[in-house]
Amino acid sequence: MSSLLKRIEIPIFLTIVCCLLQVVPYYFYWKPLDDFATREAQWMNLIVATATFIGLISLVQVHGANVQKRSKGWYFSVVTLVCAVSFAIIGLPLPEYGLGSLSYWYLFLYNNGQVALSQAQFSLLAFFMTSGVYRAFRARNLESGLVLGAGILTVCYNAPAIVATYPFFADIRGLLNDIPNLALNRAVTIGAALGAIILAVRTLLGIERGYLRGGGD
Amino acid sequence: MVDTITLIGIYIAVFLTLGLFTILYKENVWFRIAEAIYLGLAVGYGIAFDLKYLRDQWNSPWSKEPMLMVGFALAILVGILWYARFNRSVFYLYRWPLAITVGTGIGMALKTVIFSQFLDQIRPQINLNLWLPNNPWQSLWNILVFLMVPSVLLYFWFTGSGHEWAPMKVVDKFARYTMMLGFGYMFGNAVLGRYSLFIGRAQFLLGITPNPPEAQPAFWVIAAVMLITLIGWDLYKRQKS
Amino acid sequence: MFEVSQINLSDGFVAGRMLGLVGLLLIMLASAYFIYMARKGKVPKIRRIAGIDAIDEAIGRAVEMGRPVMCSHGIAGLTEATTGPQTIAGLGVTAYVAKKCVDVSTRLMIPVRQPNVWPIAADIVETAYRMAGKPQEYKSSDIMFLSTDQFGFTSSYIGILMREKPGANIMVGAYWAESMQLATSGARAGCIQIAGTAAVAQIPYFVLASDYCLIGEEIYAASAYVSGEGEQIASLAGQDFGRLIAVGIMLLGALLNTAGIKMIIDLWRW
Amino acid sequence: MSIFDKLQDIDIRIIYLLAMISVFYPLISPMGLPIKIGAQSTKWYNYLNTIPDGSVVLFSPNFGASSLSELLPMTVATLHHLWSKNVKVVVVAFWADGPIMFRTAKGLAVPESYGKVYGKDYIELGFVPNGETGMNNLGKDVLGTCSVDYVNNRPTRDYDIMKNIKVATDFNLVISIESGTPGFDGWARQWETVYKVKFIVGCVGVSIGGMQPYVNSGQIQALMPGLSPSAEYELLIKKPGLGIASTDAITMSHYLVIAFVIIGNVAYFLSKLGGKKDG
Repeated sequence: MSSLLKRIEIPIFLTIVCCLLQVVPYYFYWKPLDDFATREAQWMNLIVATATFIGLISLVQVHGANVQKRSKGWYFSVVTLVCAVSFAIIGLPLPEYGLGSLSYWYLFLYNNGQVALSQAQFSLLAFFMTSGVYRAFRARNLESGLVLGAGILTVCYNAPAIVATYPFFADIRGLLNDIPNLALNRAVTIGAALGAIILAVRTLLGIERGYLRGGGD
Repeated sequence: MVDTITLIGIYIAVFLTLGLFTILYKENVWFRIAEAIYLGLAVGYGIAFDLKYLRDQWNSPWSKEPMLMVGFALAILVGILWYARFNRSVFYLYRWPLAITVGTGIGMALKTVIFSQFLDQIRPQINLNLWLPNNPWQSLWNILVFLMVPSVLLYFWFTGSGHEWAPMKVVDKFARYTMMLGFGYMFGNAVLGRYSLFIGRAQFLLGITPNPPEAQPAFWVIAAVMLITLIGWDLYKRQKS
Repeated sequence: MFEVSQINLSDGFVAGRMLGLVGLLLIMLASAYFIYMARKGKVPKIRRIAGIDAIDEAIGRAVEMGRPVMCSHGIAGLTEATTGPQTIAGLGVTAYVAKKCVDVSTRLMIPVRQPNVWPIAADIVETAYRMAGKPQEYKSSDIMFLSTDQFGFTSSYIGILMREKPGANIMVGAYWAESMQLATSGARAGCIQIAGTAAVAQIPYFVLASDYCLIGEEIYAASAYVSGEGEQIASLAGQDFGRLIAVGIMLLGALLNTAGIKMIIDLWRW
Repeated sequence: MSIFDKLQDIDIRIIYLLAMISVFYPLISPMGLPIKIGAQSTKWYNYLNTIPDGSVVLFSPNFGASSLSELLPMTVATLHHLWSKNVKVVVVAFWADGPIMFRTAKGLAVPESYGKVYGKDYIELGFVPNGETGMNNLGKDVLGTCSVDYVNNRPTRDYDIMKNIKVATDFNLVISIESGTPGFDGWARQWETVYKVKFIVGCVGVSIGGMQPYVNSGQIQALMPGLSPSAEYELLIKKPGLGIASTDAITMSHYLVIAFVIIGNVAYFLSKLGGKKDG
C-alpha cells in the first residue's frame, strides 16, 4: 500500500488535473466546470492556509534547540518563541473570548510592534540605496554611464526643489519613462511570460524536478 | 497627555525602530533584540492571520451548504498532509497538497499570462505608428520603441548559435543600452520611494503631527542610550585588545 | 487592452480568447516537439549564461574560505500567477546548489518565507544528502523558516548574513522591495553573489549590487541549464520559438499599421 | 592612497550618518524650499473635482503598514477632497491590513467633521480575500461578497447607503491606493474591462514603471505616484499635511544622493588620470 501511495505519478497526476481544471473552462466555457474551477481555487487557498503551523514547528525546532543547548545567543531565541506564541494566541480568531484582530492587545502589539518594525525595516532601504548609488554608480564605460545618466536625471526630477527651478528635467524624465523604460518593461514581461509557459510544459510533462522530488528521482 | 499604556506603546515602537536602525552601525545586541521580537511577532501574526482567514471562509461561504461543508473538511484533511513532512515513514504524502497547490497555481498562470503578459504587451507594439508627418519627434520616439522591444527580447535568445551572427551583435549592443537606460530610470525612481519611507519613520521619531509628540523625548533618550552603549562597547573592546 | 468580456458567457469556446488559446497551444506544442526531438537525441546547442556558470565558482569560493553557502528561492508562494513559476524556477536552482554543496561537504543554509514551501526546500536538501549516501549529515535546522512577514524575513536574512558571513549568497526567484537590502547586505558581508528575478522592478538592484545577475526569463532557463539534461534544455528552444513569433508579429504589425493596414490587430478580436 | 582613492571609498557609516542628517535636519527646522505643482497631481485633482454630485465612489486602500509612510499622505488628502464633495464613499480593501490603514487615515481626515454620517454617506466593508478573484466576486455581487460591515458587524443591506449599490456598474469611480498585488491590473481586468468602471490609482514611487503602459493606454485615468505628487496635491486642496512636511527632506536627501554620485565619479576619473600620469 505504502509503496503505491509513494509513487511519484500520483502528485504528477494531481498537478495535471488541477492545472487543466483552471485552464480549460477559461477557453471552452461550460458553466458547471467554470464554477467548479472557481471553487477549487478557493479550496486550494484553504489548503495553503492550513500549512501555517509549519512555520511555528520549524521555528520551535530551530530556536527550541538553541534554548535547550544553551548555544550562543539562546536568550534571543527565548524572546522569539515567547513573542511568536503570545501573538498567535492573542490573535486567535475568537472575538467571543476577547481575542482576535480587533482586540485591544492585538492592536497594541500590531501598532507598536509589527507596524513599527516593518516600517523601520522597509525604511532602511533609503540607506542601502544611498550607499549603493555611491558605490555602484560609476561611469566606467558607456553602459554604466547610461545607467548613471538615466538614474541621476530621474533623481533630479524627483527632487521637488530642483524640478521647480529647472522644469526641463520633467521632459527628460518623460522621455526616459516612455521610451527605454517602457521598452524594457514590455520586453522583460513578454520574456517572463514565455518562461512561465515553458516551465508549465516542463512541469506538466513531469521533467521539472526541483519542486516535486526533492531534485532527485 | 496620554495614558501610561499608550506611552509604553510609544516607547516600545521607538525602541524597536531604533533597534533595527542600529544595524547600520554594525551587528549588535540592540539589533538582535529587535530582530528576535520581529521574528516572533511576525510568525505569530502569520498564524493569527491564516486562522482568521480559515474562520472567515468557514463563515462565508463554506458553511452555507452541506456539500461545501464536506469540501471544507476535506481541504483541512488534505492540508494536514503538509505535516507528513515531519514524519520519516509517510513524509512523501506532503507532495499531494503540494501538487494541488502547484497545479492550480500553474493553471491560473497559464490562462492569464498569455493575455496580460504576452498578447496585451504585443498589441501596443503593433499599434505603433512609425510615420507621423506632423509630429516628427513622436515618430522618432515610436521608432525607438519599435526597435528597442524586439532587440531586448532577442537579447535573451538561448539556443542555437544566433548570437555569433554579426548583425545580432549590433542588436545585442542596442538591447544592452536600452536595458541600462531603463534600469537607471527605475533606480532613480526608487531613491524617492525609499526616502519617503524613511522620512515617514523620521516624522514618527520626531513626533511631528499627526504622530504622537511623546515619541520625540523617547527618541532622544533611547537613541542616546543605544549610541553610548554601542560606541562605548567598541572603545572598551579596542582598549582591551 | 482587455477586451475579453467576463459577463454573459455562453457555453462553448469563448470569443476574444481564441488568439490566446492558439498562441498558448503553439508555444506549448513547439516546446513539446523539441523535447520529443531531444529524447531522440537531437539536443539543441545552448548559449552560455554567465550568471549560471558562476554558481559553481561561487560555491568553490565558499569552500576555499571555509564558509557556508546561502541559497534562497525568493519570497513568493507557489500559487500566484506571475510569481509562482518564479518560485518553482528558484527551487530548481536550489536543487542544483544543494547537490553541489553536498558533493563538496559545505554547509548550505536556505531561508524560507512561505510555510508551504518549507517542506519542498527540506525535501530537496535531504534528497541531495541521501543520494550522496550521507543522509545522517542532513540537518533540518539549516532549512530556516524565517517569517511570513516580508520585512520580518528580510531582517532575519540580513541578521544571518552578518553573523554567519556565508561565502556565497545565491538568490533566484521572485523578490520585491527587499531585493536591495538583501543584495547590499550580502555584499557587505563579503559574499560572492548571484541574484536573479523576473520581477522587473527589482532587476536594477540585483544588477548593481550583485556579482552576477540573471535577468527576467534567464531564471526560468536556469534550472533547465544547470540540470544539463537534454529534455530540459530542449524546452528552452520552445521559449525561443515563442520569442520569434512575438518579434515577428511586432515588427510586421507595426509596419503594416504605419501603412494603414489594420489586419493583424483584428486578430485580437478572436 | 591618494585623496581621490579615499573619496572613492568613504566609510559606509559616514554615508549613513549624512543620509540621516539630510532627513532629520529639514524636518526639525523646515527650510521652505520651492515646490512646483506638476502634471500628475493636477490631473488627479481635476479628475476628482469633476466627479458629479451624488456619485458613488469605491475607495480601496490596498496596502499594509510597511508602505504607510509613502501612501498615507495621498490617502488622507484624497479623503479630505472626497469628504468635501457631495459623493458617497464605499471602502473595501483587498489587502488584509487595508481596513486598519483606512482607520489611520480616517483619524486624520475625519468624515464627521465634514458632516458625513456613517452608513449614509460612507461605509467601511472591510477586507475581501483572494485578490483578483475577490475583485471579480465584488463586482458581481456587492452585498453577497461583503455581507456585514467592518465597523458594526451588521448586515450591509440594512444601511441607507447600500440601497442602490448592488453590482460594479453602480459605482462611478474606483480609487485604489496600492503598493502591489492585488492592484491596478486586477481592477483593469475585473472592473474596467468588464463593467467599464473608471479607476484612478495612487501607488508607491517604484511601481510607476510598470503602470506606465496602463496610463498610456488610458485605462488608468489618473496616477498619483509617491510622496512628491502627494505634497503637490495637498497644496492644491489647501490641506497641508505630512506630504508638504516631507518635501524639504526629499529635496535634501536627493541633493545628498546627487552629491555622492558626483564625488564618487569625479574622484574615480581624477584617480584614473593620476594613475596614468604615474604609470
